[in-house]
Amino acid sequence: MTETSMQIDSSSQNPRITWEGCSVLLDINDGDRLVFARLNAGSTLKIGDKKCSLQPLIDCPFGSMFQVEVGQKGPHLCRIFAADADDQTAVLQENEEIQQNERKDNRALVDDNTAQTLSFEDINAMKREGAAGRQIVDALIANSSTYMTKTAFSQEKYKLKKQKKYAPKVLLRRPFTRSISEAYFKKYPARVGFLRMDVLSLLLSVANVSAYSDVLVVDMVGGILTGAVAERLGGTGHVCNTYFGVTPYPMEIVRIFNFNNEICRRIVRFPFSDLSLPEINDPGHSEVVENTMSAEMLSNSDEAPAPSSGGLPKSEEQMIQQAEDPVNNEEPAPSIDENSASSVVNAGKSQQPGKKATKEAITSWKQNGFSSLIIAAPDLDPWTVVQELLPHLSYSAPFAIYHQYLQPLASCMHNLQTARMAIGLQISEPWLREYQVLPSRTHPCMQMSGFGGYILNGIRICNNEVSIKPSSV
Amino acid sequence: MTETSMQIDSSSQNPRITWEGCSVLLDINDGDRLVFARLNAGSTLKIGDKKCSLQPLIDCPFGSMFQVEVGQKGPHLCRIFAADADDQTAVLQENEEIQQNERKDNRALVDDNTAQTLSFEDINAMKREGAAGRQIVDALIANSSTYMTKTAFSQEKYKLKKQKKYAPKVLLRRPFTRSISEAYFKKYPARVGFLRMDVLSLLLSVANVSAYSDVLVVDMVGGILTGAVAERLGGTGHVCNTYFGVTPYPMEIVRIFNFNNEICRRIVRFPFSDLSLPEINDPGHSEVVENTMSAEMLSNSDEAPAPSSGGLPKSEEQMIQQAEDPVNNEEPAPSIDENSASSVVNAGKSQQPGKKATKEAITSWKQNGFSSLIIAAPDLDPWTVVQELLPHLSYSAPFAIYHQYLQPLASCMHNLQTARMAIGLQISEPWLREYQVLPSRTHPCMQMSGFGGYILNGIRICNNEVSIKPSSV
Amino acid sequence: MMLAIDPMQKLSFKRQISNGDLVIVYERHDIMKPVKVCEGSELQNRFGVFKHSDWIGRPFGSKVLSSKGGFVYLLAPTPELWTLALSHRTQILYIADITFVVSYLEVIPGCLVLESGTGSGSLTTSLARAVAPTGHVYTFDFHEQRATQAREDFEKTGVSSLITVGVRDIQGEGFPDEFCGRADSVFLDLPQPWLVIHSAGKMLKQDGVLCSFSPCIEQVQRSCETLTTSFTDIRTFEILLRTYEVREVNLEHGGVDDIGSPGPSLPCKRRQRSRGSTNGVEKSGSSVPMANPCGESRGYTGYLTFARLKCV
Amino acid sequence: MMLAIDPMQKLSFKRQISNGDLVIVYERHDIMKPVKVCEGSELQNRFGVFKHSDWIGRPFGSKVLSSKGGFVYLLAPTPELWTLALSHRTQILYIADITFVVSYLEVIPGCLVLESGTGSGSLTTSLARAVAPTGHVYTFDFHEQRATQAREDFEKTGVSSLITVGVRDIQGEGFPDEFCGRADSVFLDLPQPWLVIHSAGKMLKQDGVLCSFSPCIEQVQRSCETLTTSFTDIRTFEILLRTYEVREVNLEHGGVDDIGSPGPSLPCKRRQRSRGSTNGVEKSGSSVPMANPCGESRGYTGYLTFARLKCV
Repeated sequence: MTETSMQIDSSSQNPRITWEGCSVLLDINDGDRLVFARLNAGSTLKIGDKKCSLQPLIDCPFGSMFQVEVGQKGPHLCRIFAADADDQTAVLQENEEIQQNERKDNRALVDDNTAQTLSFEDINAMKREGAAGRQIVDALIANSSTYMTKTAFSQEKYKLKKQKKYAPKVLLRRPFTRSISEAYFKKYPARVGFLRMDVLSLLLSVANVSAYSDVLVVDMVGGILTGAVAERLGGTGHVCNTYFGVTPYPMEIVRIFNFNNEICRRIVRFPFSDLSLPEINDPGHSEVVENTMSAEMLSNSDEAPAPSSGGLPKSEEQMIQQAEDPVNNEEPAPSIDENSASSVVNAGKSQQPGKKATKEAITSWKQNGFSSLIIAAPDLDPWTVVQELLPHLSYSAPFAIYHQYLQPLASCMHNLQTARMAIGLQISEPWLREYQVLPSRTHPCMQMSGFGGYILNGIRICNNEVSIKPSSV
Repeated sequence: MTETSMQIDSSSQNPRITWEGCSVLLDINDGDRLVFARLNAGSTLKIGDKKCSLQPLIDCPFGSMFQVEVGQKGPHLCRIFAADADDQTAVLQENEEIQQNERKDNRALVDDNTAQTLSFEDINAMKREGAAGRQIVDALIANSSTYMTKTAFSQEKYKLKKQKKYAPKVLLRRPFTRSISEAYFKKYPARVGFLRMDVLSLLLSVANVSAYSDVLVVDMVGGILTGAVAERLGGTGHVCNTYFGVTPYPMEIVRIFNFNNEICRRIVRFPFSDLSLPEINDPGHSEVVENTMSAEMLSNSDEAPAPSSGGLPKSEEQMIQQAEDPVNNEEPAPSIDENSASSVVNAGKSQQPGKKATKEAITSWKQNGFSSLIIAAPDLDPWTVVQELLPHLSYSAPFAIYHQYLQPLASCMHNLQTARMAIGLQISEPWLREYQVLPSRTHPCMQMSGFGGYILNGIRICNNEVSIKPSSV
Repeated sequence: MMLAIDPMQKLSFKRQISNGDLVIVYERHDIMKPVKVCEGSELQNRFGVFKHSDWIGRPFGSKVLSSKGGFVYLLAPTPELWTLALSHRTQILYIADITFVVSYLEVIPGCLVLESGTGSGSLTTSLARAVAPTGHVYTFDFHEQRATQAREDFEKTGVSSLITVGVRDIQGEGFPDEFCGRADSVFLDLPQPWLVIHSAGKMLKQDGVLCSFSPCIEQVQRSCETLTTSFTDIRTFEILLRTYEVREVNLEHGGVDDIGSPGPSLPCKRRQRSRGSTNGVEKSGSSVPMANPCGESRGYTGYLTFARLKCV
Repeated sequence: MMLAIDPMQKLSFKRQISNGDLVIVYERHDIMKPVKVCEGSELQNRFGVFKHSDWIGRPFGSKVLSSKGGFVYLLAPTPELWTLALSHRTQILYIADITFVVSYLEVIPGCLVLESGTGSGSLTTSLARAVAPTGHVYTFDFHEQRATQAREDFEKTGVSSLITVGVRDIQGEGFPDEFCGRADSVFLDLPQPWLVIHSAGKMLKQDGVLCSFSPCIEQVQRSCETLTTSFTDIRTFEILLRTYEVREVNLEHGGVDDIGSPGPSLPCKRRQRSRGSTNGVEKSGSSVPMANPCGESRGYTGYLTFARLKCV
């Protein structure tokens, strides 16, 4: 049972190989574009000016690399193998050796890109004749009068630039929390409330998300939190996605994970008011009974502004539709010859995640409490939310709150301390830094995400010091 | 005129060589202890169990290294020269070469420090016979049964440890803003309001402190800000140190700089109320007139709690006394055999910095405005302070506010924006990281000051858009 | 039981401390200690003497009193609390690093993960949580005694069914052949990781991920050089956790802690301006909880280099 | 004049913009442009056409209107504004680096400072401010055209009496012998700084300080190795500036920017608890200005290595 079989429907299916209908992340030209797609016979992807079928990507191992080739059947994606891809590395390493000596003279170099004798028409002619992207790149190099005068480093840069344009590469990536979260943060950060991948990971850890847990979540970050928790639970326990008011929060990102039916079944939703209805047989925690939602609150919820004309999803159907939207939205045309990906069709054969929680389940949670609580609601005041939810958390259970601003978490922490509701309280801010490690050119990356948000975490305590004795239960 | 002659009284004196009565920073054992002292014939310093005269440090170049030797005249500080000090470096470099191979085996090493055959009594006997610290260290090494089995790296560590104990080194440092600020932040951070050296530097830069400037400062950080500004002005312009209420804020740190009379003369103090008294001939800036302090405020000031029994300085005299106090206070006995430095005598021959500003000067500043404004008042609300002071700043002049907390600066920035009092507003937080750079062992230092405070800076603008025309002046 | 591998053991309002349970005795956020509850035993600390028998039957998360009236909290163990409690015994990987490694290695339930060395077992425990209930972590250490200690710890915390501890010089011998092509992820915390990269590559499934933790940049440089042969997507990160303290601060009267400055005498009453330009100006002052970064933050832990096995 | 080397020129409520003055035309905190005021000239930008003649006689710091009613501010130049304005033309050292270098090099009025290369002249200007009014900065660049541009800039900003720009291959030839033992501080921004360290040591006075700026750690490693021969107190730093944005945030009703979530419907009225434990609980909600770090911060600029010439 060491095989990672949780994320597919048929247990005989190798999860490291794509299948028809599976969701994938396509990394085009080394992160220039990131596209989520579903692999179907009919799905296509537009790369540059070419529309390619995604069919060749089915039944390939994740991690495979493809290149656009223009053959007799028109442009198509063709798998390239590690051995072929190696030459690039070789060139790079060769570079390093002479890099040092060149530093001094590089300064005099002027690259005005005027030395190309191959015309636009020549290139088009080659394309019409069905030349492969590589061949065009080679021709461009051969016809550049300055190429040979460039430093090896500049030559490599030139080659890569032309390669990206004429022979774009597509890397087939498996959608994990890691890759989905990285892709959203890079291309569409507002959709996930600026929640960075390492911050999301920290939420899962400090909230002790583990097999068989019933994790209460407030996910106003597009479903990335719900998906990440479900991935960790692997078809055990429950992701208990609650919401205030009558409309569930959208969670379209969950559809990008290749969750099997068992995992989907364990993602449930319910309005917070369901938890708060008075319960007679509720022995262990009188606080909860005290905290039931008043009728005032319920009516208040009904008065909540209806989703605006901005097109917030009202039904499951709409949400699934929207699930593919980010693919288009997150395409800010990285280079002028790139257009947005064609929309891909949703296979839709798997069970819907996010069914409404059953009455029995809710009753059980009310009696037993949840094992963890995670709140990612960038627009809500954390204290307002946590004081409602915390009473439903089991004693000694951990909770974690994500927020974009420090001050609301500072107030929240102060209030939790003052009300003696929790211990082990800590506000933290992960600081992630990536490095460029290359011979003679090692340093931290210039661009970094200066900000990934703050986390407040702690552990709920039982304050009924003397009253709760074994005999009293 | 390129000689750095600003910091001494006699222009024939080389500022890179100490003189009788000059203030110095003594770095004992590579930063283990930092002591500010004044060099006089009678001043002494206790190192370990030995009391040494500081006399040998007079007329030596800054940067000189001294070692405690026990000769016939008893323990004394003896200057050591670069050539002698070099052997240490040599050992270290030798180390590196074998470092890599050792990594693997280092793990098995146990150092229980029990293998020393030289007894405590033996060492004392050597001391009585007047053995130099170096000789004791050599004897200890020769008598350690495990020394030869140690890795070269461990040998070096052992030697350094013994050297620090038996042959402590004293480095003579010139007190600049850099060294004073670093020393205070390291040993006595609360005294300077946790203002780190790089943050202080940034305050000076963004406030454009430059020759001939009249810089308005609120210095509630012990005088480090006043001293740093005075150092930059070099005897031109004025450091205009203002305070609320009737008692000037202490600025004992200014005494540590070796300021000459000219520089001291240009550090002046006055209560803020002096600036706010109504002035009839005050054409350019009606705002200032509007903002005069009310009688209510003045009486309020008088009611300010008198300095508590904690000994807050009431007079100049007391403050000078206190100037030497930090030397003692900042000695948290780094190692058990170290006692605090003996108090050093204040030469007191130079002009007092911080005289009261003359009426004429205040009148001129009221009419012309200050060239810069810097506020370092960690206990005050920045907005409360800046709204009083900003009207006295010339149009287009920059200001900078240091604070320990982010939220008060956020409110202050918002208010300045809303009131359209300033532009170019920015809150920033410098993040300083030190590296260990050693062959095969390069990485950021483990310990760092996680926090040096926040700065809000901006530029005052003139809002009298149309009213102020050339003709109206 | 740290992990609810038996779903019956999971936290609930009704779950009470029983004889034989492992509890984390929490004094302060930085002082806590794992204790096995044993009917007749006592715990003694600076707050007094605590009888274990007083604990039995109370819910986890309870505050319990000592003979002297001092108190502690009894918490259910989690990998994070365990790591914090452990940090007094040995050098550990930090929570932010552990967390990032588990996510970036794409460890999910059912995975087979290889680790060397075991060290304090702190990362191992978090890996076990992530592969539960069906995966497994095989961890190796050079030192017999460290392996033994780790096995005891895993037994105590109830995660031993998910972890196998081996004694092996991975740097010298590589991983055992039996794991060839079976590992989803490999984690290395070794002084010369480049010596094991070839072996790690053989163990990994296609597209599997490797992580190497190194304190010095020279180790990273050498590892990255070696990785280029059969790995792709080579990325090096550093992660730090900045923690904040929260205090109630009252600025207008110059409060906070007295740091040696005289109480200032600014007027409390803000004067009204006649100009309209001050409309919307925020009212300042009054006591507010405020956060600022803790001064004594850990400034550096190490470099994390990740790489993905190339697809053939 | 950027620096008030002539005390008569310094800012004052009475100081007005004159024909020939250099002003910084400020559009936004990240858009500004240096302009020489010239009676008959006009400035055209996206806000319209501004007549220089309208500016003359106004105080620095004034808001001025265009023909279309758009506006800009006219500011007196400072090294920081100049650096910001310059950043559109060329790669520059960042303000935090510049600031740290000037302080850590112990540059004070009267100092003689050597610099190579001149680059954009941004650091040079800050060094000039620090040595004024009696010191001098000698700066060298390999490129004739960069030196010429720098000289023009220093002329324009009025700091040229404090700075001498030389054209010289410092890396190849070292600093000119005439500065032997005369420099208080030396700054190097060169690809192979280790080639110049010996020469820099000869230029420095005893106990003088050197700084080398390098983007790659390998350059730092090599420099530090070379420095050990005749320098002491060798320390390497990195400094970054984290900047914060301030926005008015109203959380209780789920405001800020709509980021695609439906407006939540939490009750606005906080319910009162009957327990005493909630005493002292902070009231949340209502619109408050809040700061959070700008997302697009510069994550790295370079390493700064400092060293002090050993005393003989």
